Amino acid sequence: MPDPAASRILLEFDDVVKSFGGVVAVDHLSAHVRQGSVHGLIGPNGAGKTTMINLITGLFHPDSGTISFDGKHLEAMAPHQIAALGISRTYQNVRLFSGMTALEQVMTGCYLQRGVSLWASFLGTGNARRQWAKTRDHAMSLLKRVGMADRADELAETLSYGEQRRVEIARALGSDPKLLLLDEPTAGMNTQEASSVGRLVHELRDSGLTILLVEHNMGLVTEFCSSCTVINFGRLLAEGDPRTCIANPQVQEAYFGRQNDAERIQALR
Amino acid sequence: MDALLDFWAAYGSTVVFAMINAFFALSTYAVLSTGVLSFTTVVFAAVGGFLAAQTVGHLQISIHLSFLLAAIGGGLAAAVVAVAFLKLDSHWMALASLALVLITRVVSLNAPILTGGVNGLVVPLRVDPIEVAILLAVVTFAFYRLHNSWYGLASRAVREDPAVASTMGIPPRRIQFVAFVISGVVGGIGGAALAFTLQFLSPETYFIGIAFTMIASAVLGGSFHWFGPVVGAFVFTALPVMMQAFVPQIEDVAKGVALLLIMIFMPRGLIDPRAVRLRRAARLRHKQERAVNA
Amino acid sequence: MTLLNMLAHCVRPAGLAAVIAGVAFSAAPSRAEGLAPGEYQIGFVTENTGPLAAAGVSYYHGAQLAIDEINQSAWIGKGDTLKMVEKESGSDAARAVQAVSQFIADRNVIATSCCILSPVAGAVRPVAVNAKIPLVIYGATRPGLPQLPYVTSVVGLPGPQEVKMTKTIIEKLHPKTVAYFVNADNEAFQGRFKAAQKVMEDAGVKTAGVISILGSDTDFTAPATQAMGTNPDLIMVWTTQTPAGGIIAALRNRGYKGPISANDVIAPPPMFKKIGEPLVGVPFPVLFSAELSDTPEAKAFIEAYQKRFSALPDAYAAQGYTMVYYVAQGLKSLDGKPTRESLAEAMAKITEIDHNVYGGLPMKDGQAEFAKSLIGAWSKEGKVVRWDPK
Amino acid sequence: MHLFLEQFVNGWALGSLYALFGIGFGLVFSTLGILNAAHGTYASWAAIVGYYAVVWLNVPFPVAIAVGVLAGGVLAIVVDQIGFQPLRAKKAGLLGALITSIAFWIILDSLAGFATQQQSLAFPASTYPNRMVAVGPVMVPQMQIITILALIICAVGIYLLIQKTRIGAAMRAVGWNEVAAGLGGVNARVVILLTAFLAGATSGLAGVLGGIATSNVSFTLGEGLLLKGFAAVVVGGFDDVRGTAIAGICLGIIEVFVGQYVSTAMRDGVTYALLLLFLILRPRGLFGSTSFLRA
Repeated sequence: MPDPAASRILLEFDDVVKSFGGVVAVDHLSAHVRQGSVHGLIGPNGAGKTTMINLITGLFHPDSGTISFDGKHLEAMAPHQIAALGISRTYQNVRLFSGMTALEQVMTGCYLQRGVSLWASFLGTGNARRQWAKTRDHAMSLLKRVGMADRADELAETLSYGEQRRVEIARALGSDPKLLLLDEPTAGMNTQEASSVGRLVHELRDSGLTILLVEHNMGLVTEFCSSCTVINFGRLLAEGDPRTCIANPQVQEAYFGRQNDAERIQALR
Repeated sequence: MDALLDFWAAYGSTVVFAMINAFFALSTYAVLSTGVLSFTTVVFAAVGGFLAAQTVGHLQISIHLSFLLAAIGGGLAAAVVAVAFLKLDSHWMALASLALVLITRVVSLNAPILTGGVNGLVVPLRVDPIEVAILLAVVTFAFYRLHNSWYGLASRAVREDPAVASTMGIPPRRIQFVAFVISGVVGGIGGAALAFTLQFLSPETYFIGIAFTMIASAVLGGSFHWFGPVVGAFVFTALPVMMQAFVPQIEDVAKGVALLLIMIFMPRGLIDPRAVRLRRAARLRHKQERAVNA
Repeated sequence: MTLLNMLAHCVRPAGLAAVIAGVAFSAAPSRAEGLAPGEYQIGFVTENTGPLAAAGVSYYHGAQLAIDEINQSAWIGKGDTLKMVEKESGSDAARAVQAVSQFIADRNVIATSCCILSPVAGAVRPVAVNAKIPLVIYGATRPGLPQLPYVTSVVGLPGPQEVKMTKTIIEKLHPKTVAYFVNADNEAFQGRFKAAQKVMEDAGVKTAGVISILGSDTDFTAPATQAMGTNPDLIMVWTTQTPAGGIIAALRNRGYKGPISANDVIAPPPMFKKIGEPLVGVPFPVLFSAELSDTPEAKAFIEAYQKRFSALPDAYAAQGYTMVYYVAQGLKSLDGKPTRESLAEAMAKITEIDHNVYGGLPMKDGQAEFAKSLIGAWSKEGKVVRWDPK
Repeated sequence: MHLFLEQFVNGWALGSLYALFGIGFGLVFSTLGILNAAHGTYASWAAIVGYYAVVWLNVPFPVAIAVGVLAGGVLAIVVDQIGFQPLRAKKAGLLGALITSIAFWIILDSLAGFATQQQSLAFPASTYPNRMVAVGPVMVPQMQIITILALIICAVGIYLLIQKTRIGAAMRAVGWNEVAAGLGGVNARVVILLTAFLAGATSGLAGVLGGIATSNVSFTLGEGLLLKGFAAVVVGGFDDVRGTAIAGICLGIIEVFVGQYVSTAMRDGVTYALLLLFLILRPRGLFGSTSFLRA
C-alpha cells in the first residue's frame, strides 16, 4: 500500500469563499485531500463542513477561490459533470428516493456506468438488455458489500435508519467514484453499527478509493482517518495527523470552550 | 355479444374521448414524472391539432402522415418551450405554462389563417377509433418501455430529488428536456386525434378544459406509474356519463365531489406502485411475525 | 366509502377496468324498457348548465311544452306520441358528441336536436350524418351547417333581420357615423355585425370604430368610454347577452345620451329585470316576442308557456318549440312505421313548418327562413313594444 | 387628453379589482403554498350572497358589501378545512392541492349556477352609489372611486398586518416552514385559518365590487378575475402585497390602453404576453425577493 502521506493531491481547496446573504460559511479556506487516504473533515456544528461538501459536488458554487480535482477545476461545473469526473457522496440526513426499492436506489446510482445510450435502453436492444442485467448484478454486489443484499427488493423507506445509510453508501458507490464524500455516515448509529461502517470505509480505501469523511465521532476519526482537516466558522483550524489535530489547543477550544478536558474527548467516543 | 355491441354503440364515443384524454394525460405525466407541473400539453395539442387539420385540409395528405406531422410539430414546440421554461423554478414553471395556455387561445382567435379563427375549422377526415386505440397502445407501450429503461430510473430520481440525482451524474435539466419533448410528441398526437374525432376545431377546443381534464386524469389515475394516466383518463371521462345516469340534475356537483373524495382518500391516485409495495412489505412483515410466534 | 374501498383495492388495472365497464353497462340504455306503441323519442342535447345555460333552459322549456301539446292534442295522429329524452352537454363539444352517440345507440330515439354553439354543432353534425339520424339544430348560426337530409336547422341565420332593422334605423335616425361593439370570439355575432355594417356603409354611414370584446369580459366601462370617444351618432351592440347588458348599462351610466341599438339577446324579461332603465328604447330585431307576436299560434304558445313555467317565453323558447313541431310534422307526413331515414327524408321534404309562432316559417335546403322579423324595444314599464324612435 | 384621463381612471379602477382579487390569491399561494383554482368562486359567491342580501333583506349598500366579504372569507375557510387540511396532513404538495381546488371549482361553480338560476343578475341601480362625480376635468363613476379606495385601504392594511404585527410575522413564518412555525410558539392552525379567511374576504370584496360595477352577478364573475388576478400576482411578486397592488393597477391600465390605442382584439394577448415575459425574465416579480425553493 502506498503511503498516503506521500501520494499526490487528489482534491484541493484554494482560498475558497462562500457566503449566504452576508453570512460567511466558508472563509478563505485552503485544504487538500491526498489520493488513497481516508481524510477526516471535522469541526463543530455550523463550521461549514456540509457547505464544503456541497461546494465540491457543485450544489453550491464558490464566490471566489478554486476547487480542483485531479487537475480539473470544479467551481463552474454542474453537479452531474462533477459526478462524471468521479466524485460521489452521501448526505447528512439520508436522502434516498421515495418509492424505490433498495436495489433500484443503487441501480440509479449506477446511472453513469450504464454503458448504453438512453435511446438504446428505451428500445431495449440486445446490448442494452445485457448491460442492464450486468448493472443489476453490479448493484446487487454493492448491496452485498454493505450487507444489504437480502433487503434488495424492499422499499427503502421501510428500512431502519442505519440500513438506509448503508443503501445510500452503496448507491454512492454505483458510479464507481474515485473520491467518496461521506457526510456523517454514522450519525444516529450505535457503537457497533458505527464501527462496522468504519470497517467498510477501510475496505473501500483498500480497494483504491479516496474518502473524505465528515464525522463528529472523534473516536472514529482517530481510528480510521489517515489525515484530517479541522475547520470552524469556515476557517481552517488545523491540518494533518488526526491525533495531533485534536490535541491542538485551538481545536480543543472550538469544541469545548476554554477547558482542556481529555476525559470529555474520551466521552465522545 | 349483443350487450357488447350495444355498449359500443352507446359509449363508443365516450371510449374514443377517453382515449384522446389518455394521450393528454400521458403527455402531462411525461413531464410530471420528472417533477415538472406544466399545462403546456394544451399548447402542444393545439399545435398538433391545427397542423394535422390544416395539412389534411390543404395538402391532402393522408391521416397517418398528418399524425406524424402533429407529433413532430408538438415535439418541436415542446423543445422551444422547454428551452425557455427550464430555467425557472418549479412553481414558476407551472404558472408560466398556464400563461402560455392563455396566450394560445388569444393567438388561435387572432390567427384565422392558421386556425380558422372565430369561425372555426372544419376537418374533412375522421379517424377510425381502432386506429386511435392502436396508437394509444403504441404510446402506452412506449411509456412502459420508458419506465423500465434508464430514462425511467433517472426521471424518477429527478422527480424525487433533483439535487441528489444531479450528484449521481443525472443531469436534471436534460432529463426534463427529454420529458418535455415526449410530452410535446404525445400531446401533438392527442391534439390530432381530437381534431380527427371532433372534425370541427375552434379556439375553445384547445383551452382550459383540456388542461383540467389532463391534470385531473394524470393525478387521479396516479402520476407515479405509466398506466395511471390512462386509467385516470378513462375514469375522468366516464365520470360525467355515469353521473348523468345516476344523478342527472347535479352531475357536475357530483363529479366535483367524486374528484374531491378520491383526492382526500387516495392523494397519490388510483394506481400507486408505492402503496402496493408498502402493502406487500406490511404483509411480508406480518407473515414473518407469525412465523416467529409459531 | 365502500365504493372507495372497492376502488382502493382494485389498483390492478384489469380489476378497475371491469368496475368501470360494469358501472357503465348498468347505465347503458336498455332496449328492453317498454315503450308505448307508437311512442317516438327525440334525443335532446340540453345546455342547462355552463356558460349558455340561461338560453339553454329556455330552449328546453319550449321543447317540453311542444311535446306536451302534441301528445295532448294527438297532433301527429295515428295514435303516435312523442317523448323527449335529454342529455346534458354543458356546451362542451366532446360531451355533446357523446350524448348524440348515446341517443343513436338507443333504437327508440328517432331524431336528435342539439347545440347553441356552432363549434359544438360542427362536431355533432358528422356523427348524425354517419348514423343517418335526423339532427335539428336549434341555436347555432354558422351558415352551412344543414346537410340534407339528416341535418336541418330551425335557427334564423344572421342577415335578414339585422338588415331589416339597420335599414329602419337609417331611415328613422339618419346617423352619419356608427360605433360597433362585437364579440371577437363568437362567429354568430361577427356575422350579424358584418351584415349590419354592410348595410350602413352601403348607405354611406361611416364606421366610427369597432370595439371587440370577449364573451367572458365583465368590465365595460373602458370599452364604453372608448366608444363614446369616437363621437358616434349611433352605437350598435352585436354581442352575447351578458356583455350586451353590461355595455348598455355602462354607456348609459357614463352619460351617453345618444341612440343605441342591440340584438335579441336583450329581449328576455330577466334582462330588463337586471339592467332596467338603460335598456328602455334600445331597438333589437326579434323573430319572436312574447309581447309583439300576435298570430293565434303565438298567443296560444305564450299563454301555455306562461301557465306552465310562470314566465314569458323568449325567442329561444320559441325555437325549441319549433324544433319539436318540425319533427312532429315529419312524423305526421309518414305512413306506417317511420324509420330514422324515412323521417329524415320526410323532414327534408318539408318546405313550410305548419305549426309555428312566427306567422309563417318556410324551410329552404333544411334551413329555416324567417320571412317576418320585428323590431322591438323595452318600454319604461318593462314591456316589449314595437320600436318607435320618437 | 380628456379621453386619455378617463381611460386612465377606468384602467386604474379595473386594475384595482384585479389587484384586490390577486392579493387574496397571492396570500394563499405564498403562505399556504396552494395554487387555488377555486379562488374565483369565492368572488362569485361573495357577489351572489351580497346580491341576495340586498334583494331579499333590503340591507343598505355597506352592509351588502360586508355580508359579501364575510361570505367570501367563510367559504374560503370551509374549502380549506374540508379540502386542503387532509392534504396538509398527508403532505400531498402543490399538485394534490391543485386538483382538490379544481374539484371545488367545479362544485362551487355549478352550485353558483343553481343559485342564480343560470342567469347573470345585477344589483338594482337604486341600491348602490351609481352617480358620476367630477374629479378635476373628468367625470368618474362613484363605484370606481370606491373600488380604487378599497384597494388602497386593503393593500395598506394587509401590508401592515403582514410586516408589522406578530400575527403577520407568524404568517410569514408559516409560509417558510410550518414545522418551524409550530416549534416557535406560533399556532400554525390559527394562522392557516386566518390566512384563508383574509384571502377569501379580499377576493370576496373584489367580487362584490366587481359584480356591482359591471352589472354582472353570476358564476362567470370569478373566472375573469381569476385569470387577471393571477397575472397581477405573478407580475407583482407573490409574497408582496405592494407588488400585487401596483402590478394589478398597471395591468388594468395597460389593458385599457391597449384596447383604446392598439387593438381590442389583442388586448388579452398583451396582458398574458407581459405575464409570460415577467415569468421568464424576472420570475420574482416587481417586489418579490425570495424563491420558492424551500430546501
